[in-house]
Amino acid sequence: MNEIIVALAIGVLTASGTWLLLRPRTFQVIIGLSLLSYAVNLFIVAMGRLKVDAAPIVVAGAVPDPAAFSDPLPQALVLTAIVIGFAMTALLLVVLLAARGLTGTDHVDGQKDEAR
Amino acid sequence: MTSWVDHLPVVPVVLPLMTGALLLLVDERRHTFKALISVVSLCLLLIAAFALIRSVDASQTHVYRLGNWPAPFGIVLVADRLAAMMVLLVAILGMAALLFSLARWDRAGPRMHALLQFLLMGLNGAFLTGDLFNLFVFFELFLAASYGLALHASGSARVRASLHYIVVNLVASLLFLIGVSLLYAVAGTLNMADLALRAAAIAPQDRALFEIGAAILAIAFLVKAGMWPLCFWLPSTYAAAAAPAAAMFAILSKVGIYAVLRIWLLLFGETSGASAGFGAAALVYGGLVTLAFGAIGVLASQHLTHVAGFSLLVSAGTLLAAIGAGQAAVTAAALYYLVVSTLGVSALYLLIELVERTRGPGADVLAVTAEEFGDAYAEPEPIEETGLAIPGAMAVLGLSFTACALLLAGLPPLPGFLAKFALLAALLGADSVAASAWVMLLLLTLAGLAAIIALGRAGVRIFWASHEPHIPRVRPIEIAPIALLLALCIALTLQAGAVMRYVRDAADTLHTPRAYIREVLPSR
Amino acid sequence: MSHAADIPALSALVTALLVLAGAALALIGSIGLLRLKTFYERVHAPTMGTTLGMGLVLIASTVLFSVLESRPVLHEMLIAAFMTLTTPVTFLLLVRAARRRQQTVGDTSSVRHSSGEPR
Amino acid sequence: MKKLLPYPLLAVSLTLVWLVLNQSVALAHWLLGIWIGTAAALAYAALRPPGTPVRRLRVALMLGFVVLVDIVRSNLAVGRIVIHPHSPGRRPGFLDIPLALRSPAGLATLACIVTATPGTTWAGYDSSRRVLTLHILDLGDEDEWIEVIKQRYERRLLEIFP
Amino acid sequence: MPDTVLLITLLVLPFAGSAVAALLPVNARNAEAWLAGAIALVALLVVCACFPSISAGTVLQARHDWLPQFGLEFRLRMDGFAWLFAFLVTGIGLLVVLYARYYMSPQDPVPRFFSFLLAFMGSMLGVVLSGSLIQLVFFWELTSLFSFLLIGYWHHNAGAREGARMALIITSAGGLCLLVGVLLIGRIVGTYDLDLVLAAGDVIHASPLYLPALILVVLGALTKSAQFPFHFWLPYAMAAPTPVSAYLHSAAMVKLGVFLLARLWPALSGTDAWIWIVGMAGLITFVYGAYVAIFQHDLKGLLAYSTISHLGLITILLGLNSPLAAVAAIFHMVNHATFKASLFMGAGIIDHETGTRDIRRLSGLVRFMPISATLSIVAAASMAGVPLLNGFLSKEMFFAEALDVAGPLPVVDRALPYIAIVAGMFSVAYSLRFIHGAFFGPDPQGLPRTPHEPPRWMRFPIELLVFACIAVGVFPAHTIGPFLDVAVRSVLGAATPEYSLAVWHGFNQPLAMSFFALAGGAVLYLLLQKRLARGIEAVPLMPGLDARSLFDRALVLISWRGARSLARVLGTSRLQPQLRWVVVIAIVAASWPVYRQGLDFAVLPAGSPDFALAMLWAVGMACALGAVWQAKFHRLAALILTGGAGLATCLTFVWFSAPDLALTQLLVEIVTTVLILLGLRWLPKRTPAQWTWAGLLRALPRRSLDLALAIGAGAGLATVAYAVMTRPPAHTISDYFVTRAYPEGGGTNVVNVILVDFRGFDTMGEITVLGVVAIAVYALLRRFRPARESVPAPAQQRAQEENAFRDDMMTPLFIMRLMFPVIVVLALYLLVRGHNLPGGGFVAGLTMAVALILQYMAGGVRWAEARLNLRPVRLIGIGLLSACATGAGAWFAAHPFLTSHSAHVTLPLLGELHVPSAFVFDIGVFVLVVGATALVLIALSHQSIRAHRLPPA
Amino acid sequence: MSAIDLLASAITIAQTCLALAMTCATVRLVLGPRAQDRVLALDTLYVNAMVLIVVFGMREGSSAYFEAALVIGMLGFVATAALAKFLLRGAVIE
Ligand code: NA
Ligand code: NA
Repeated sequence: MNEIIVALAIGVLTASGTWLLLRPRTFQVIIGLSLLSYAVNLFIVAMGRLKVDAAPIVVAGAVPDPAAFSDPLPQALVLTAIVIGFAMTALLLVVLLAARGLTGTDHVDGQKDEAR
Repeated sequence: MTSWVDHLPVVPVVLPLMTGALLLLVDERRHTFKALISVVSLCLLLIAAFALIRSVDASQTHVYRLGNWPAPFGIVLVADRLAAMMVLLVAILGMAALLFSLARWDRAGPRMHALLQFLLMGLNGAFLTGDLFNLFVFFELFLAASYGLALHASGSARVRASLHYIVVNLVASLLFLIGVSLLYAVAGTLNMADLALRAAAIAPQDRALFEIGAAILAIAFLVKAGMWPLCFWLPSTYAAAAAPAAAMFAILSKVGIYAVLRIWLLLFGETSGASAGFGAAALVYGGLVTLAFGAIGVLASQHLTHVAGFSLLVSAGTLLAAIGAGQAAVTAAALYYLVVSTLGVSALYLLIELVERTRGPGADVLAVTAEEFGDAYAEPEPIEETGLAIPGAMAVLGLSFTACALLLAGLPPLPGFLAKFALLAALLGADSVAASAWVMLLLLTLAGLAAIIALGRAGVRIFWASHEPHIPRVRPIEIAPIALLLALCIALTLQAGAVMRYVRDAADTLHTPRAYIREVLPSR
Repeated sequence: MSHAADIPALSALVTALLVLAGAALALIGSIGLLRLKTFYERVHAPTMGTTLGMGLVLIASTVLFSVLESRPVLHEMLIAAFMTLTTPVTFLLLVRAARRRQQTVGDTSSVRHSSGEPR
Repeated sequence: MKKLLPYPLLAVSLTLVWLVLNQSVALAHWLLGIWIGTAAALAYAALRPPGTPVRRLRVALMLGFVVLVDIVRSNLAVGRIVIHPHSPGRRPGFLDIPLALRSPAGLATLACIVTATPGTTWAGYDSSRRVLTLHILDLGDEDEWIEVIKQRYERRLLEIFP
Repeated sequence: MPDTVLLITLLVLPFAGSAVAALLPVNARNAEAWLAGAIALVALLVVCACFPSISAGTVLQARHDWLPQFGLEFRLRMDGFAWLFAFLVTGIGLLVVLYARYYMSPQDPVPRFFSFLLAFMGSMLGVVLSGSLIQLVFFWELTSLFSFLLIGYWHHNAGAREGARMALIITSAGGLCLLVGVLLIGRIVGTYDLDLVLAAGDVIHASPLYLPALILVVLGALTKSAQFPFHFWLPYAMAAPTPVSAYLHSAAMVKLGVFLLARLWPALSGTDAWIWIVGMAGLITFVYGAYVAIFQHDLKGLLAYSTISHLGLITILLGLNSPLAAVAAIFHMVNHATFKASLFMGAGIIDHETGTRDIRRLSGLVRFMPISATLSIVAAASMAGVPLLNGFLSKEMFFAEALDVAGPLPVVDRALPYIAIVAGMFSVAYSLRFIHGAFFGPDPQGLPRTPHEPPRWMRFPIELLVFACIAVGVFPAHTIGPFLDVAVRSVLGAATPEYSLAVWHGFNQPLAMSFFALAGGAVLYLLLQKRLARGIEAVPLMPGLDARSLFDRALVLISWRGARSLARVLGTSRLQPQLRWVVVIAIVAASWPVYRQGLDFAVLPAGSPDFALAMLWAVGMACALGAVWQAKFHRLAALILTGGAGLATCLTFVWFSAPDLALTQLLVEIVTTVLILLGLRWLPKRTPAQWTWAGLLRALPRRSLDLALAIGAGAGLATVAYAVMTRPPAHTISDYFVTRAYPEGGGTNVVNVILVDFRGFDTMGEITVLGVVAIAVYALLRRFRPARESVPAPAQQRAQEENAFRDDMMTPLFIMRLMFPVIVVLALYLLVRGHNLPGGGFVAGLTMAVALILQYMAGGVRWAEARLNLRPVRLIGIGLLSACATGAGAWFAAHPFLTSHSAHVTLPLLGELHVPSAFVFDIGVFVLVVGATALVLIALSHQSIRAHRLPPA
Repeated sequence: MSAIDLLASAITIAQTCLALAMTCATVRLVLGPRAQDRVLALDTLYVNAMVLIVVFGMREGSSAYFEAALVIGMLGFVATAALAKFLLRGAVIE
């Protein structure tokens, strides 16, 4: 049943992120991308299936049973994804600041048109 | 792991990484020293790439198991003919861009040399890796470096275009992650060869999920490759970028093509069970629409930089449609075409900067203040040196421009013609010719005509119609890389047979994934 | 909770009570955040969770893990210590910001001041 | 020595933090902890903090106990207010308290105490007038509050951080 | 000399000469001419040297592998027909070079001229000698290119530019058609080899692809030979220097079209389609060109239309499906080349010596330049078909053929002789116009220059050509006879008919037609005198549609306006539509497999839902939706709400056994919040716009679409996630990691062992990304320029006194500073334990960066930098280098990059320590992350203090 | 009802309480009305989350989650303090 909650969470985060992504203001876009990356991170973890109380930390010396642990590989992937996502957020932020400074507006197309 | 040749596959990744890191330790103002390091490193990279291509061509596919972990558990680098060829192409373009930038671009903003090295690292990694998630990492790496290079020297146009570029590619990266993780969820592996093995054995009830994963992954690749309608960011971003950056970008879209080619043939090749050929139609029709759109864009472009950008779309469309045809002969021709069009567009981007220098040097560079940040470094001033006006500069530029135009329009004597011929001959050489092949024949022809019209228009305007002939001040080091690229093109015409033999072998390898799988996973 | 099968009843009881009390305090604090009328009043409520609520739960954790691992497990106390040390930073800045914003916006809420208006 | 170990108390505390974090008193951790504690204290020194002599640890312990009791008491009091927020006698408001305490460390500790006890919040300090402003959830008798702050906390703080 | 050497010499010589010519100095007029002349002469001699073999019936060959994979070899092949053309190309080329030496002014940059001319000659020879159709197209396109460059030689002249561009577009479009046609022929025959294709006429005729192939090939030929309706480029190409016109537009390039038709005659002709297409095009062109030529006032324009007409004549002959007509066609090709080249040169001499080519201004030149005038008169007479000149002979053959044509449409067959006579009259008329207009009548008035005879050697080429006209005209069988014979035989092979090259065939119908045409033409010219004297530009009876303006308009419409509006419709330069496309395509791509085969939901045994988790996600979703709602006008609120959603995500990681993720997510969350806060200051104030019904309605369709897309994306991803989560796990490679993490990776935290060991390569790439981004950010911020209204300090700061602020910050500063060493300890703790428990280099680095940024927050940039001397860029470099060096260390143990190894160190007191290389790698990660994060944050913080120093934008 | 069951139920109830507490904070977070309210609510959310993680660790008997709690405890304030400073000064770093 927890699966349904997580699926819903992924869905709502994705929908919110997608909506914001399609908005015209740079700040909306960056928030949208943040929400989308939460959704994607959850999605990747979900791809390893959900397990409670199964942190992939083995006991030194014992022979571990892989089935008793949550899948560590998606977790490692998410870690990489988080780091890269962080870097990209920083870059995007600075680019949108620079765009704002150079074009005088925070519209994604660098135009002053408020109607869009 | 006994001889140094065994380590060759990792050199194209590690060498630029070390160089880039080293360059970060060198003081910002020591331009000559940095240039020296970069040039030496690129020479080494060229040597390594040559060695790799010779070794791969002579013996067999190199599989390099990083961390000494066996595949499919650890990450492997797989240097086959295709990968080696792409690596060599990267090194060549890198050398051209570097030499060109030494004239002045490397001083238009901080750390350009390092960014270029990281770009090379990312590209080489992407071409060499045999692991899907590692491919993602290298995609991000070269994208990150390309963002840096696209923004190099700042300015309104660059920032605006880069904003679009970055946002679209960030979305594509998210799709990449979704695709990769979905494939992992269904198939349980990230190694491409292993994935290819398991693809055939996917349970019927899981197959839809597997295909969804692949489809989403493909979208991520196609955004980079520049398939319509995912490609609108491309011409404007590349047009805004500094010339050497744009010259490197000519190969960025080819990474998307490469990824599609590699993964599609591995996962959905003829031997991959129920999903064989999945998405071929999408590739073909998408490619054809892209081809048409690129041709229209070429015609509709006022600035040469946009002509170049849309030419990239033309080549992307051509390649995608060719890949979708799913025949080794066509793929071989497509690979030849890929090399040619990359060299051509790259040379054109470099050239445009020189021929449009009539606005006076440094105009683009000085778009923003030279205000310094922090106290550690002084702002590198964009240098207003105007170079030696070499005699006959205009003639040389005109000749180079003509050569680029011939390349892009697919006219003789440059290899664009042979590439186009090979593609069409391969398409028409099949036993039965698909309707899409006829459409492609038509579109390719029209695209060639569009290129002639657009480049003719631009060339006449630039070289013939200027009333007071402004002799641009051009330095030999700026001409040299263009000449290098064009000389390579001529060599590709003269040595067409040998090159085509190589790409044909590469295509055959791609179309028989069993061999690839056996190299990567010898136990299975 | 299979890992706690051999925990003594008394420890279990103490832990349970501590956890419940701590969680209840945190809940009441958060309810206060919701129910109190002005910002200055609301500032007070969450500190129930940040101090005693958190403290009780951390003690419960300390007890539980010390019993489970048969040795003093104290590292939860670090959380308590550093929470106490760092919470004022946010609160000081936040209340000052609220007062500044009140001045600039001219928002005079129904706060009585015993000795003159805030500066 | 002063240069090598400018903040011995801090270094010791950080060493303890290290040990607690690692939940180990093995020799290796001791050595590593001492090294890291010293290094971190040196890092602190780089920030050029004001000298903070600390005296009378006994008083400090006493203060801690008093604060603990006050936290429990005020938690209960605030809990009651949250449950009945509209009780007629309650009167929230700001309160100015003149302070003798000047040491930054002392003021910081006072801030921690005031923040940690629900019902009181630090609302500002004026160094020129040496007046502390608090916001109090249930003001009641203002003088009593001033007395509490000055007698229970400030007196002891003055002893600890002269 | 062996064939191969001869042929290769013949082909390479002009190109080599071209390259040398390009390198000569600008003013080396004589050297250029000598070089070009020598090249042409040698080439001509080589051609002559080939004749003995050719006349013996051998076909000279040279082969070289080119693209064997696609059946393409580089094959030179010289048969009689090729020989004849090679002779024309080199012979006339030589004469043109000689002529050009005198024609070109000393001011002209002749290296370019001679270089292009020689390259053109090479390309012509390439076409003529091609033994493979693809190779033929290859050189064909080259001739287009060099003719473009030659026409545009005087590019300061707008007419030259436009003429060149038009010629380029039309001829290369034709070239592209030809390429496709040739490809089709290749598909039909299975080879591009000329000999095999020529032998496969029946196969080609039978193929369903015959008609498209024919049309495409003919399109190539017609465009090149300026045949209707592609004729209009040729008159505009007259902007070229006259030697170019003489060479390209009479003797050589325009002949390529008819050359091709003749070359492929055995393979393609013989069908009704051939007659219809080729014959009709030729007929229309023949008449039309001749008629329009009469009314040209420019000597070169007249010659151009005359050329069009004569090429039309040749095309008709080729299109008649009659071998005898083909013979006539080949004969006329040669004849036309000789008289037309000499006429062009004559026109050039007039232009050169008088300064104009306008017939209306010229007159009576025969008295000023009698020799030149005589030569021109003879050549023009040949053009008109006067007996005893070569033009007469081939025209007679045409008249004879016109009389017994057997085409598919009897009406046309019967009309053809009359049409031929009419067109013959026209050609007499324009020839008369040329002669009478320029050389006779009163002395010219007001010419730019006083006319006189040209230099001796400038006239020499004309003399030679005119001599040829006469010689062939009088003694055809003894002059052109043998050469024509080998040419005809090599084209027609066994189908070669009996033909006779006599001057006199008795009084017959063709002769009568000739005289009729001559007389009629003279009468026509007399009748037109009045009209021509008025100097009207327009051509009578021709509708005002000028092909050139039509072409220009079509070109602008298609290639510019149309393309632009299409590009606007199909593309966009705005971000939102692009992103919409990406989302749409992603949804479609993901739905496609589901549409094809459905989506199975395997049902796992349902556990009970976790109430707390559900509540947590109620919180998370509320925050996400709140962020959506607030992001437009309340950025801070949106940021805070996003933080809430991030926290829910982080707790979910805790819930589902991913402690490392929770930790990392938290730290990234904190740093990102600070980062965005640092940026918020530079964004413009947002005030909600006036809400109106109209605005809402306008936005409604767009927003509905976006809403649908958002819901579609969300629902799609949720469904896929659910479908995956509810099915049993695949047999994954992870088991390997879990079982080997400790024994082989040396760590108990499997995730960390994956990161630094199993997949350390990923991590290396990932930290490089971080470093690169930091560098990019730093570079961009170095040139950051804030918007004008963001430059002044924020309102809050202006409203506050410094002292009050210092009091406000005093206590937070104290605590934040005190936290510095504590957080450092925490960071090191996270670093050291990462291999076994949650933590690791990345988390530790972020923690360390937070410690640093806290100090910046507490005291400001200047305060912090006075105390902490950070060199973030250097840290990034060091971090990368050390991580990389750790990986490369394995090389010394002959292991692959990144192979982990443990250093076992025995220390006093501590005993044996083992330090895995993965840990050293992690330290590199740590250093880099500290550097990169700090660089980004600090670079951003610096903008505040920089902004005040900036001059207003 | 054994001691273990008691503890288990207590932990479940505590988790629920904390989740409810987070919900309350979220309502304030969404409603505002002013930025300071939202920052305060976020701070509360952080603390509640930290306590929830500790309780979660108790439920699993695992100290793997301790670091997450510790990081919130020691560094969570950085985000909210930055927000507060932004409110106070209009800039986080001057
Ligand atoms: Na308080
Ligand atoms: Na880790």
